[in-house]
Amino acid sequence: MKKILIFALVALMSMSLFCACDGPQIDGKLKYSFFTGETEIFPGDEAAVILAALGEPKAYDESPSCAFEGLDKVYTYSGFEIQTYTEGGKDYIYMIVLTNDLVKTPEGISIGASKSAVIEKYGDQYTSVGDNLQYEAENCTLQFIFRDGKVSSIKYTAKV
Amino acid sequence: MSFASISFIIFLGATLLLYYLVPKRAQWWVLLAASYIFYFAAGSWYLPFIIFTTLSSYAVARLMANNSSRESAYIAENRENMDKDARKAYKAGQKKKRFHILLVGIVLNFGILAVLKYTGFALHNVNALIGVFGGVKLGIPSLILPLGISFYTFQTMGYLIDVYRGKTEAEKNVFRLALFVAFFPQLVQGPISRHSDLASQLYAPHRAEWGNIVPGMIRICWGFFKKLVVADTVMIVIKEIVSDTGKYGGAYVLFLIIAYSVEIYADFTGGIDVTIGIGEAMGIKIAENFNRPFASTSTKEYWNRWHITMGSWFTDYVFYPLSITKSMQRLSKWSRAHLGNAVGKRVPVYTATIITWFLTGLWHGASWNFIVWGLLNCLVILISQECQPLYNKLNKRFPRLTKSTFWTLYLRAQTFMIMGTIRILDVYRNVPVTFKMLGSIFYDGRGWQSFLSGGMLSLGLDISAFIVVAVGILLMLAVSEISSRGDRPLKNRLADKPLAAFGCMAILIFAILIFGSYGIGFDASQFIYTQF
Amino acid sequence: MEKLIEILTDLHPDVDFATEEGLVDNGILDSLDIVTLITEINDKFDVSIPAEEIIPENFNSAAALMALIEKLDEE
Amino acid sequence: MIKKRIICAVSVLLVLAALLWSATLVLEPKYASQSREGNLVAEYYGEVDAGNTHQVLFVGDCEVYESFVPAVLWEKYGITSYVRGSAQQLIWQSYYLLEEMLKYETPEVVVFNVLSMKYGDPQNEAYNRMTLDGMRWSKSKIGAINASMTDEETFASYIFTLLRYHSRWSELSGEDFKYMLSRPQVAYNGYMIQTGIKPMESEREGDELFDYTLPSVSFDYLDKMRELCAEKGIELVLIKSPTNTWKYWWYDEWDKQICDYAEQYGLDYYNFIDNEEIGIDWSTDTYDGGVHLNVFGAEKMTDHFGKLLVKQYGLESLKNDPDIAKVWDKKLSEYKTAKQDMMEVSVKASSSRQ
Repeated sequence: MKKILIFALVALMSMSLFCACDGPQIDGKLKYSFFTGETEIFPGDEAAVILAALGEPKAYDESPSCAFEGLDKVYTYSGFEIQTYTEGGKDYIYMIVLTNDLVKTPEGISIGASKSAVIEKYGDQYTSVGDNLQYEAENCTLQFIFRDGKVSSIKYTAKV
Repeated sequence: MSFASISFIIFLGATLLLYYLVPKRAQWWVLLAASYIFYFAAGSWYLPFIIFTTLSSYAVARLMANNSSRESAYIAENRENMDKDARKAYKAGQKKKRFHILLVGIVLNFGILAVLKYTGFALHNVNALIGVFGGVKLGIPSLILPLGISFYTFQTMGYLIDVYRGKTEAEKNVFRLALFVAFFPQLVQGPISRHSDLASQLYAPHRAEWGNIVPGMIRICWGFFKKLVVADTVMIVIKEIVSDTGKYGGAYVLFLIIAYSVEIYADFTGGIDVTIGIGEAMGIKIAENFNRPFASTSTKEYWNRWHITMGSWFTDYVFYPLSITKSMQRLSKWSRAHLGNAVGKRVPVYTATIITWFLTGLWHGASWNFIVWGLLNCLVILISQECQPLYNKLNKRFPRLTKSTFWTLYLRAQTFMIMGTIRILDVYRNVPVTFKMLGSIFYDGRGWQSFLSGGMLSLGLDISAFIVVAVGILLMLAVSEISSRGDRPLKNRLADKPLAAFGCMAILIFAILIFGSYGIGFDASQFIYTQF
Repeated sequence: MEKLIEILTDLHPDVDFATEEGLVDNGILDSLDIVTLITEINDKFDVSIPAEEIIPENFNSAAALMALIEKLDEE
Repeated sequence: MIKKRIICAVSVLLVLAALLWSATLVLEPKYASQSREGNLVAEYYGEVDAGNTHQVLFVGDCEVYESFVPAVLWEKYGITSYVRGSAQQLIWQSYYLLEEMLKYETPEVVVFNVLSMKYGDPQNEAYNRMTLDGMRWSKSKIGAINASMTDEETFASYIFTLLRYHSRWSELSGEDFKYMLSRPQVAYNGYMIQTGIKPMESEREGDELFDYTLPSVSFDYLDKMRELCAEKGIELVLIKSPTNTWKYWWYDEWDKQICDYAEQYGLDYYNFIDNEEIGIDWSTDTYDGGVHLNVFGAEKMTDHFGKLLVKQYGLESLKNDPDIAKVWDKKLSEYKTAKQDMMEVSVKASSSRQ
């Protein structure tokens, strides 16, 4: 009887070896990201590494806040823009805006797509204003803005 | 409503005031009302669970008590026409009945705990198995886990077993039992009290006495000081180190071991200080849960000094019953016959120890981290048990050395480091990561280099914060040392001199308000902290 | 009684069990010792000590332990 | 025995209270060398205590306290005014500040800058603090706090600011002791002088928005502001300051909603963006690349607005009133000296940089 118990214990312990690989808290949370080349960008991530990987932007603008030192910065690349914000001395990705149809989201939507194409890829869990669609994820909101029935702008905004 | 919040302080003040203002007979009603308000504020969804535990335990204990009194009455009535054997057989029969009643109570209540706390964990493991063998993975429901359910369930089950064993009276008044189950100071984090110690104190009338209220308040302040000034400050460093396992290896892990030991000591003993202090201010003596744990010279001793009420719960209600069950004794006999006396003697003890520690680990949390943590503790205890003859020899060979203060300090440090090392299973994500990080102490030269070149100051605390923590640690050491010497606790000695007592409280409150890690400024996600 | 002292001395050779009256209270016997002890006693005296009897009062001295064994033997 | 205990308790309590009170004074941020905007809201009480009243009151965010110069309104038009602006002042804060001011005085015109209409939720704890901490306790302050608190904030930390600022103990500087009892003056009747020049270079416009509807809560407070003014017979004037950079972009869709509102309730609304009559030169009249006006831009804006006040609302010059003139001439000369000083400093700074 006790042998069975010990045996069971050993079995349990050995099971732990592969269970522990991803831990008991499996990350089942929905996150949206944007892929460009080799770089995957999650809104809310620290900006330094990503900006270094993306190389020299086509254009750069910055804007100070009302009273504080930190700057909001926008880096323009071909096909998309990245806006950052400053917190605790570090820059973080605040917004990714897709600006032309040379790039698309990992799910395959680009500027010019139709509303039904977006809903087909992203599902019907959206909120909408007029034609525009908004999807919520754990790390950001993803917005599709339409003009004349076609996507005219795609925006990832980090949840701060 | 966590202890360290303004609303709790106000709630506590109001409760105390009311407690001493109402007629003495009604005092325990105030406690019951306060406890339910406290629990309701924590989450209205929790109430049905604690009420179920209360009602089911009430019924089970009453049934057992009724059975007992029927038994005595029957025996008294039939004393003449029953011989000894008949009486014995009758008694055994009744006891078996009571045991079945007890079993129903225990299965019901631990069943709830198991389902709420461990379903997710169990399903994850099943899914992992399915993942290995292929198949459809199961959905994992998200269940609510009532606050303090592990603590109140254990305390209440202890009560049932004590009633069964005849160690305490079954409660006749269901509201009184409700108070015992839900007594708010110890609801969230223990201690796990025994019914025979605590219950009568809860219902007894208490006069407002200087000698209770003032030492109680000092202890509450001291608990908050430990928690807010030391524990929560150190927590910032711990979170940072754990957040980036790639960056913080080597010396950082060693530092983490020490930091986490300090954090959990200050946090847990601080919380218990608040609990016991509240009890004391009400004239209720709650069981001590710690006895200078870091002064332990061995792991076994450590577990007699750390989280005492939990340890003794497992010893009395799991370890002993388990190790003397018939099957365990049979196992012992069998192994004696087949494996020799030395092994046979150990089999029941070791089996029971391993199971007990497995359950202790599981009790701490539904994850493999805690189970491995429990089993490692068990391993250390069993190894040192086996090494006992070696120690004895050492004592004989070098009596001067082993009696010296140096040796004691060495053993304390060794115990501290062993326990600290095992304990970091609490903080890392999973078991492999923990072992990888422990390994990195020995090979991660980059981590050592970064740490030694001032990396400690890049963990989120500046030098002044470290100084505050250091002062806090010294204070804790001093208080613990002074308390262990006198005949009475330090706070009671302080209470003799009103000026010293109030002065001490004022200093603690001032220190907490200024140096405590609370509020927005300490939230790293707030940019204002760096901007002002 | 001698048989009992023998078992005890086997556990802790350096303790004088005839006189010591605080085996549990003074921390000489820990829970592991107690279980070992019970196993031995059950074996050698042919009794079975139930869980509710495992209280410090019954294990503090050899005499108390002997009394417990005798009581259980009688029942 | 009991007497002794009570005496001990009371005296220790008093000492503790005194200690905590002085700690609060030291630990509160002084906004002296950094984030000076934090002192703006409290400076108004200097006017109240001196018994000064005003013909025009401005409320709003940085677009008022960097765009309107009361000293210049006096110099050119003899109009008395006060700018109760603060950094990222949200509309409910503007409303409560106005409500508070109207308890002290009744101006002829109240001016509100509409940029903050775009925010419908509490935004940022740091800005909340800079606007709210400076208010004296009143029903208006309580209302403002309740309307502004973000999730992480507690009301208690506004009453006992030590709960908020205690962690500053490790970064105290001489400034914190120097300005413990009285804060440095940062503005001139609410106008903060900025003499730097950083031309607007970016041609960038605001992003397309998901939703252009201004939050309904903003209109609720605008309603309240309008009703408050109507009750007291005050003219409420809506304006949009001329600045318009990508981050604080003013969309045509928003403008239309404000225009509709103004029309519906018979209010005047002036959008000064692209108004050439003002004469703003974006290469010289901004200190931060077009987000805010500098003193040169602000004086032009003020001049233009003064004309409007006289023409449209018939505000009369008070220069003939000797009491008022005495006070305001002093204000004017203080402003001019300060402006001169700052210009010299910034000239020196820029020449030393070369």
